[in-house]
Amino acid sequence: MSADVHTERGALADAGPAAAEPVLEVRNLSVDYGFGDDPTHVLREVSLTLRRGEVLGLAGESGCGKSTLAYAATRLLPPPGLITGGEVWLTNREGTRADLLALSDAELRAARWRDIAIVFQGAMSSLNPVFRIEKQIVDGIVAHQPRMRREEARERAAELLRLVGISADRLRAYPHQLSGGMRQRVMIAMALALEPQVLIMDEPTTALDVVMQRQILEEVMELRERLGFSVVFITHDVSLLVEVADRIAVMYAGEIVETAAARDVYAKPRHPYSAGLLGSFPPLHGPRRELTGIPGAPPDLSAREPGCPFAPRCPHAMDVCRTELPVLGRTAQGEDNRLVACHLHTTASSTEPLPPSLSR
Amino acid sequence: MSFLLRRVAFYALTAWAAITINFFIPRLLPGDPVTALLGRMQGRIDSNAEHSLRVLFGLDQDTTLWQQYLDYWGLLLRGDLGLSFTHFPTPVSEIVDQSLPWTVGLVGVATVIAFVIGSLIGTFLGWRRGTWADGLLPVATFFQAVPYFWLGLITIAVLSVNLGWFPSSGSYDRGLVPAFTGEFIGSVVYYGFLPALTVVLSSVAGWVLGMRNMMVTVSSEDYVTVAHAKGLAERQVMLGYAARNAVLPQVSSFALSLGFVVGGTLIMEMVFSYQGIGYTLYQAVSTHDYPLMQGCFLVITLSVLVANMVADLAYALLDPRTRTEDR
Amino acid sequence: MLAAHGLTKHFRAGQFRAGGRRVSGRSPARAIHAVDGVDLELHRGQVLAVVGESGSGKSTVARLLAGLIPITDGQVLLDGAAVRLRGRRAFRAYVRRVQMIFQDPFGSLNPVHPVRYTLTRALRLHRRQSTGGTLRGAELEAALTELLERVHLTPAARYVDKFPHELSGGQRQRIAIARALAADPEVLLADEPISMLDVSIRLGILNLLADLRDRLGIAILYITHDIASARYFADRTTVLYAGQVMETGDSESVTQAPLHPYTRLLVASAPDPDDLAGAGAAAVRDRGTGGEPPSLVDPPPGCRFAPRCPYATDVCRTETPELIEVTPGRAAACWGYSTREDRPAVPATEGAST
Amino acid sequence: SGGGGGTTDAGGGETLTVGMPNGVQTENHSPFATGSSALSLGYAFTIYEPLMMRNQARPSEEPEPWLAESVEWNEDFTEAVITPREGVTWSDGEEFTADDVAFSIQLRKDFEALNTAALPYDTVETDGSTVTVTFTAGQFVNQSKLYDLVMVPEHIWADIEDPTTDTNLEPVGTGPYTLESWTPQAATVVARDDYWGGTPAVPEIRYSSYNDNNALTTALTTGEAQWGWTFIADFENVYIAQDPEHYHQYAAGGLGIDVLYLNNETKPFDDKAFRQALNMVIDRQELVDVATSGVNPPLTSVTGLPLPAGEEFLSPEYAGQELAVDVEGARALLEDAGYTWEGEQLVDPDGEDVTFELVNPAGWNDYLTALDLIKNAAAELGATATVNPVNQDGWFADIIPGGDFQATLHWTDGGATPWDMYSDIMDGAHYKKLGEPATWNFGRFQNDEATQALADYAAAPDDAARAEAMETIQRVFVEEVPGIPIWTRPATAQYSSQNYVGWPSEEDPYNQPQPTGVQAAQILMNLEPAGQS
Amino acid sequence: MRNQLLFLRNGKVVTGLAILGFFTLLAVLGPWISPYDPNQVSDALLSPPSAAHWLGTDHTGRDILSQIIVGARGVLVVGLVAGVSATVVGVLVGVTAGFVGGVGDESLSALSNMFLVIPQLPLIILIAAQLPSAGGLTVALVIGATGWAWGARVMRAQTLSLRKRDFVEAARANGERTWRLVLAEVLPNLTAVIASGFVGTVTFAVLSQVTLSFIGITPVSEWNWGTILFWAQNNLALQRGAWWWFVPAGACIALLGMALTLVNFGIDEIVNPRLRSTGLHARSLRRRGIRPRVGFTPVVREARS
Ligand SMILES: Nc1ncnc2c1ncn2[C@@H]1O[C@H](COP(=O)(O)OP(=O)(O)OP(=O)(O)O)[C@@H](O)[C@H]1O
Ligand SMILES: Nc1ncnc2c1ncn2[C@@H]1O[C@H](COP(=O)(O)OP(=O)(O)OP(=O)(O)O)[C@@H](O)[C@H]1O
Ligand SMILES: [Mg+2]
Ligand SMILES: [Mg+2]
Ligand code: NI
Repeated sequence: MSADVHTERGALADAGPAAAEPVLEVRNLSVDYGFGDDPTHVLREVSLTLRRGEVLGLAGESGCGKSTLAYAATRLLPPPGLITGGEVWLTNREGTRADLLALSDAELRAARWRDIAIVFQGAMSSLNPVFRIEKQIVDGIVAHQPRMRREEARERAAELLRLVGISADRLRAYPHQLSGGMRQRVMIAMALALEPQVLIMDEPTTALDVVMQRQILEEVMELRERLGFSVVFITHDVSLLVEVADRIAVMYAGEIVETAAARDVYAKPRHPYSAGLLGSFPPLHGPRRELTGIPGAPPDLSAREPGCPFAPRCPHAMDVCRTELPVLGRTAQGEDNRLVACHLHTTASSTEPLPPSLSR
Repeated sequence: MSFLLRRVAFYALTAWAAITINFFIPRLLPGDPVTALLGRMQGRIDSNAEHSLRVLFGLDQDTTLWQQYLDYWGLLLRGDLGLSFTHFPTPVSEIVDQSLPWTVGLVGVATVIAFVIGSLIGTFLGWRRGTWADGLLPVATFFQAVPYFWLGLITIAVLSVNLGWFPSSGSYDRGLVPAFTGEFIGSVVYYGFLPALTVVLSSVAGWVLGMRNMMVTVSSEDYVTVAHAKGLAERQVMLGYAARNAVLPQVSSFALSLGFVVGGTLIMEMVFSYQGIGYTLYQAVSTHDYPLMQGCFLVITLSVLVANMVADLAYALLDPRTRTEDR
Repeated sequence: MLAAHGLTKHFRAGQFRAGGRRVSGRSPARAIHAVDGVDLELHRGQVLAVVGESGSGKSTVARLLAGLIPITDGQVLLDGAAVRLRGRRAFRAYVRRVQMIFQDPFGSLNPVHPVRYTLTRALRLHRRQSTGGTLRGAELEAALTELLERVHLTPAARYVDKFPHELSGGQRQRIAIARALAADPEVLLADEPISMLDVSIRLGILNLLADLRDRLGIAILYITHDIASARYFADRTTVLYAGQVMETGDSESVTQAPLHPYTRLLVASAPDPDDLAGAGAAAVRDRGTGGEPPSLVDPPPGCRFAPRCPYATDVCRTETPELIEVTPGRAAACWGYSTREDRPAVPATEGAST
Repeated sequence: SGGGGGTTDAGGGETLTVGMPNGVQTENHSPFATGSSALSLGYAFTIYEPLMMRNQARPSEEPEPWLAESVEWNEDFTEAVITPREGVTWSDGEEFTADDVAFSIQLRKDFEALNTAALPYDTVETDGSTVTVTFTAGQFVNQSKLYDLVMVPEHIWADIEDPTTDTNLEPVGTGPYTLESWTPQAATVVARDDYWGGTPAVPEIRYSSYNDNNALTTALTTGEAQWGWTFIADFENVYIAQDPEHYHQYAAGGLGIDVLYLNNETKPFDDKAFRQALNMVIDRQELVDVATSGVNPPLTSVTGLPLPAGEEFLSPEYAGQELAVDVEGARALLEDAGYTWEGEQLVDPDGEDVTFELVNPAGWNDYLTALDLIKNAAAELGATATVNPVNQDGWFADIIPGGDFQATLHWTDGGATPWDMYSDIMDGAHYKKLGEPATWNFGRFQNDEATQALADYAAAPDDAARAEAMETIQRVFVEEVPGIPIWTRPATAQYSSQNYVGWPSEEDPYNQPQPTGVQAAQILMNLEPAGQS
Repeated sequence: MRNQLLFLRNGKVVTGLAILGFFTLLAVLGPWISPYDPNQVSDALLSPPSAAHWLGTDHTGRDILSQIIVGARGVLVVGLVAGVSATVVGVLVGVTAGFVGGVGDESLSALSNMFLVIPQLPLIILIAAQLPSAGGLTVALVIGATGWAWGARVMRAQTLSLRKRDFVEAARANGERTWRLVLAEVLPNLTAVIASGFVGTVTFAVLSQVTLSFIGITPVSEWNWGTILFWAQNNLALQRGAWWWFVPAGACIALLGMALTLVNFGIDEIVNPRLRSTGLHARSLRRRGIRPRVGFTPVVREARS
């Protein structure tokens, strides 16, 4: 396969609104699950760029590999995960770029949390139940600033809690004494302890109800503005992403099928899957539009067919879709800031007119 | 608070049950200490002695079981466990006094050592899962399955009879009189080494296996991954985050396994001629020495109960979730 | 069809862990007021949505209606007759008419039983042979096929012998629905039937339910925390907060022109791609509606939302408001709509953003 | 010296370690309490001494005066006059007097629990220099029981409230040793320098307790203990071979034997012919070799009397008549009695197959092994036997006293004459109906002649009458076969001559060799340091 | 169906089952395939292994191989009976406690906790030593009667979590009777736990019985491997250098115990997928130079097909 060329080109050309330099560049990352002879290729040469100060939304339905991407980029994937190729370039505060996948253990350990922090999907279970949250925050700080005295670190921890709207006397609490929303905030506070360049948030709010979700998201966005870090925000709730993200990457079956500015994705989805995804959410306001949904079931990653993985569910599938894997590239319309992996848009030979839902 | 109360109630109930079982088992079943004594002596005691023995042990009177039960409680509450038949007329409490510290000392130390070593090895194996370290598992299963007495006897045959490195029996040099001297303590350690070694060898495997499994489970918990993500040193993650949590179920099964441990000691004491409560119990059983039997069983059960309580407390200390949570 | 009046459920505190948070109490006399005086009405061929945030008592309402837990107070009426669930016979007769679908299709099917077992059990429990005996043989087989077809699992033969783990989430939920349908119920209680499903297949389930409502004229109680899907799917919507009804009305107006401050908060908090500036949300937020739901062990006196309500006055904090009919078919439990002198000033509906 | 028990240096002054397999001890130095550490380990007998020292290896020998200068019996053995030895002092310096003797005996009379010899005391009187004890019945056969009584000091025991339960923590005796130290594992006694019999050669003796036979065996074979007694399977290889020059085992046969009790009132043993036949096919030598590793001396005399201990009592009629395996003879005897064979199976005159069951408590290995061999022997006659190991308590409580068996192995008392042994097996005085508990004669043997002879023997006024009674007893025993004698129950001990010599042995059978008995004092006084020769 | 197949894919389980199968065969066929009658004394006293006696003879010339073969039955029967009885009681108590909840649960849990705390071996010795005839079966029942508590505890915890599961609620909402909920909905989900508890009890029972036989509490005339060791020990096998009398029986016990442990290990792995070891692929991992590690995902750049 040779998606490398296109994606590389695509990623560089994909200049964001701020046109800031990239802080995190994932290139052709491939991940397998299983150490045996027949591993599941979950991620296949995925590339992604995150620019300074940007919120990049990663959307896609359950099991498409969103979390895998996040974990693999930081080499936190548990066994039997295996990174089989690719690079993850991270620019740290000093401006040095390094490939996370090539770092030694010690270097990687140093880079973690200081340059790239991550808030996990199961934030409820991300806190060690047997330690006070103070210790858990302080541990992270002290590991990177060994010279810092524990009192100082404690000060800092209190400050962090206040940052996320929790009173500092909660430092002495154990996780089980906090409500879900508070735990989530603690996690975020902890992730921000060292003012990392990149914050990866893997479905940080799915377990919470909407009110709480909004509160937390707004806090994060506010902090981002204050502290200037970049965020990779993972969720399957596209309508949420459209609201919070600057840019959205839509994933399907271990591949990125479309990336574009959030507004553009919402207003003019180009990939049939993106369109289907958006058509699955009933809108709360505005006219009651017809919901289309996506027929069929998500693919089984362990038994891949050739061709576009979405083809079996795609209402516009063509013959070529069943035989050839589309690569991420510009649309035929030549829109800036948008890459799509779909034959409908990239095949030059495509003579048929685009379906109206994809060509708004 | 209610947690504590419930535990206390539970322990009280268990103690009562143990004491009652203890009373009934020897009585409801046939056999009698005098015939057992005659049997054991196989003719070395004059057959005419039987009657005098019955008079001596007070077995010539008839009282109802209920009356006996009440008497038993009455005496027990006064700390009186009665007089032993075989060691007549030594009070059972004296015998228990004399043997319990040895068992508690040796078994306690050995069990704690086994627990610590086993948990450490298990931590390591669980952490290094999927590497050569997995090769140690079959060895562990083998040691877990070997009957204790067999291991003990072979150890004696090899290490003390053939190689002569260790004494094969006794708790300290028979020429010494217990005292707080270096010589005596040294002798106790020297004599205790082999029994302790075998106890450790045969029980360590269980801890290894349990800990390893818990480590495997715990190390895929999110908070361990978070610890990694925080960039903590590997050792800190392994011991501070993974092992710290993996050991919790171990602690509670540690408490429960104490019963098994004491059972094991009985055999250890037999094999190594070690003076201790287990062997005393066995002796009492084979001689139908009710008072002694009851005393030993009671003391064993109560010490297991106490140990359980300690382990319970330790668990509560280690796991904040069990403590009452008033916000 | 099915109605509840003053439905109340108090759990003994300390007996149950909810959401990882132990509900602990110092004395056993304390109760969790999970549901407090809820009134509901379900009508044939209609969907009633119950929305509310986590812990507001939605599932408890469903389980009370399904007869799975004893009612503390109030009553349930089926076709106008008070429901008594004493004894198995009465219970079975009741569940034949009122069936429940659980939130989690991964948990509500026993992993050790194939589809066939799950469905035939339900059929044998609730249907009789044409001759009168328990359903068996060809008739059973036919009923099975028909059932699977009803939930659009065709060809049926492909699914009957599968185990739950061999099915996708959507398929499992369909099996769960099929099981509920086996009794030919008149009422379906759907407790968050889509929240555990993938976005792309949620719609399929909702459409299926809508289809059942239309074809079979079943009354459906649709429980969700996603207010947008209530708008899409339900005819009427009831908003629950801390075990009490805050507002009720037809779905469109409840979502577009919420009356109760809590409903407004809920609506404003829902992600809304069309409102990128977040104007509505900001408006609510600026008035400071942060904070957490109240403790259900000792709920605040007065309106339960009062501690978080930007408009709350002393009345709200001391007296519990009744549901007040604001416009025909719409009611809100808020003093702001009363005619009292000292009523708080709740601004008129901000209206749906367009 | 260290844990080796001081066996390395030759010469005097070495500690002698006695090993006993009796488990952990509790501190009790009472010479009365059955389970006391003093009795269990045996050091009681280095502190307390008997009246007379009899040679248990040769019961017919005259007893040697010990604490008594003499014991004189009257005609019908109902009265004994004891003359205490002069010049004996208690270890606390007090003088040993006739009062002490009288007190010691009175103690047994007063406290039933202390009267373990079950002597029927009548009166105990002293005139200051002698003590006269009378009995309610003739005690000819029980003389030795009086001799064996150990003496305790009146000035100490008189103040003891309850001598049955007193633990006697500071033992004072007349013996050659005094208690030095005591631990649950070991007791140490040291030699007195004012002992009436001179200063013992062994300055210090340590009595070590091991938990079981195996531990003791290990201790004996490694030399950690130098004197003890335990059953050592294959003792030649396991024990002696470790140091053939010094390690010895001596089994002193007394008058006690093990007997296969036959139920004389049920089939097939109600028939004398079958009893005789079975007796004829049992190979005593094999039994001893296989079941006891050759430890127990085999019985040779047809009278069942263990030789040479019983030589004196052997009826001239049977002198030299030895037990021998005679399968042919046995079969012939059965045939004469009307038995037939169906194939290999023996059929009795009633036409029934001859089968029987051999029972003994499970775990009594030597007995069970012997039963196995007896089963095989019975098979040679065509009789089908099965071995049934039973629960020990049941055996004691029901099977044995109630006679609920066909054949079972049991011991007999020893005693100073064969009377105990024969009475235990065949005394009609002990007869009880089947099902009623009997104290002896478990086989329900009834023969008036024998019963009378046994009674006569015990009460006979002179040796001639006794000899006559004994001849009758033995004749009935040989002819009627009330039970089948199996082997001698010897008093066995292992000892090492590394440091001390002068032990009882086959060559010098001055007493039985065990450390736990009144003979211990005699043995210890007989020891001399080795290597001085 | 697939669950069962999964079971057999596990190497440990297969090894364990193979060993178990072998011993079971011995147990069933023992008396017919043993070369001698184990009680048959012969002239070959305490002879080392030879062509006539593969594992030598004991002090009365009985064939040790035959004793081991015949003894297998005693060991397995006790294990089985104890395992079955303890499991049955454990399931009954545990599932009931877990399902009924409330006071019933409290008292049943207290009962099983009590049995857990009271030391088992001394209790067994106490009881076994007193019974009129403590044959193998009696011992098995005693072990069963005292050894169910652990299983009950595990079972209760599992039932408790299952009871709260939606599928049980759903079945109840469907109108199923309570006994059906227990038998058809809850119990099948406990299979693995029950199996593992059963195997655990069997292991314990075998070791206990062997120990009891060894110390002579149970009739030594009933052949099992513990009895062999009893005779060996009482006749100083080790001191006499008769290793063939001591080692094989001990090894058989250890092997049986190991087999049972392996099976249990396998069951554990099936119950807890996280344990499903990477060890399966240890060799291929080593070849590829991968060290599976938590927290540091291995990176391999291999030529991909
Ligand atoms: N240990 C594993 N072995 C094999 N496949 C796995 C393993 N873990 C995850 N997968 C598969 O990898 C794919 C991607 O999983 P991932 O967790 O990254 O999905 P996701 O997009 O984060 O889904 P969600 O929205 O549910 O969090 C899924 O299809 C999953 O089945
Ligand atoms: N069996 C029970 N015992 C005690 N408290 C309970 C029990 N069931 C529910 N509760 C409590 O009752 C309240 C309402 O719970 P319920 O499950 O009905 O909420 P919900 O609205 O369905 O929440 P979610 O959206 O999370 O499903 C919660 O506070 C919960 O903790
Ligand atoms: Mg995920
Ligand atoms: Mg709910
Ligand atoms: Ni390529």
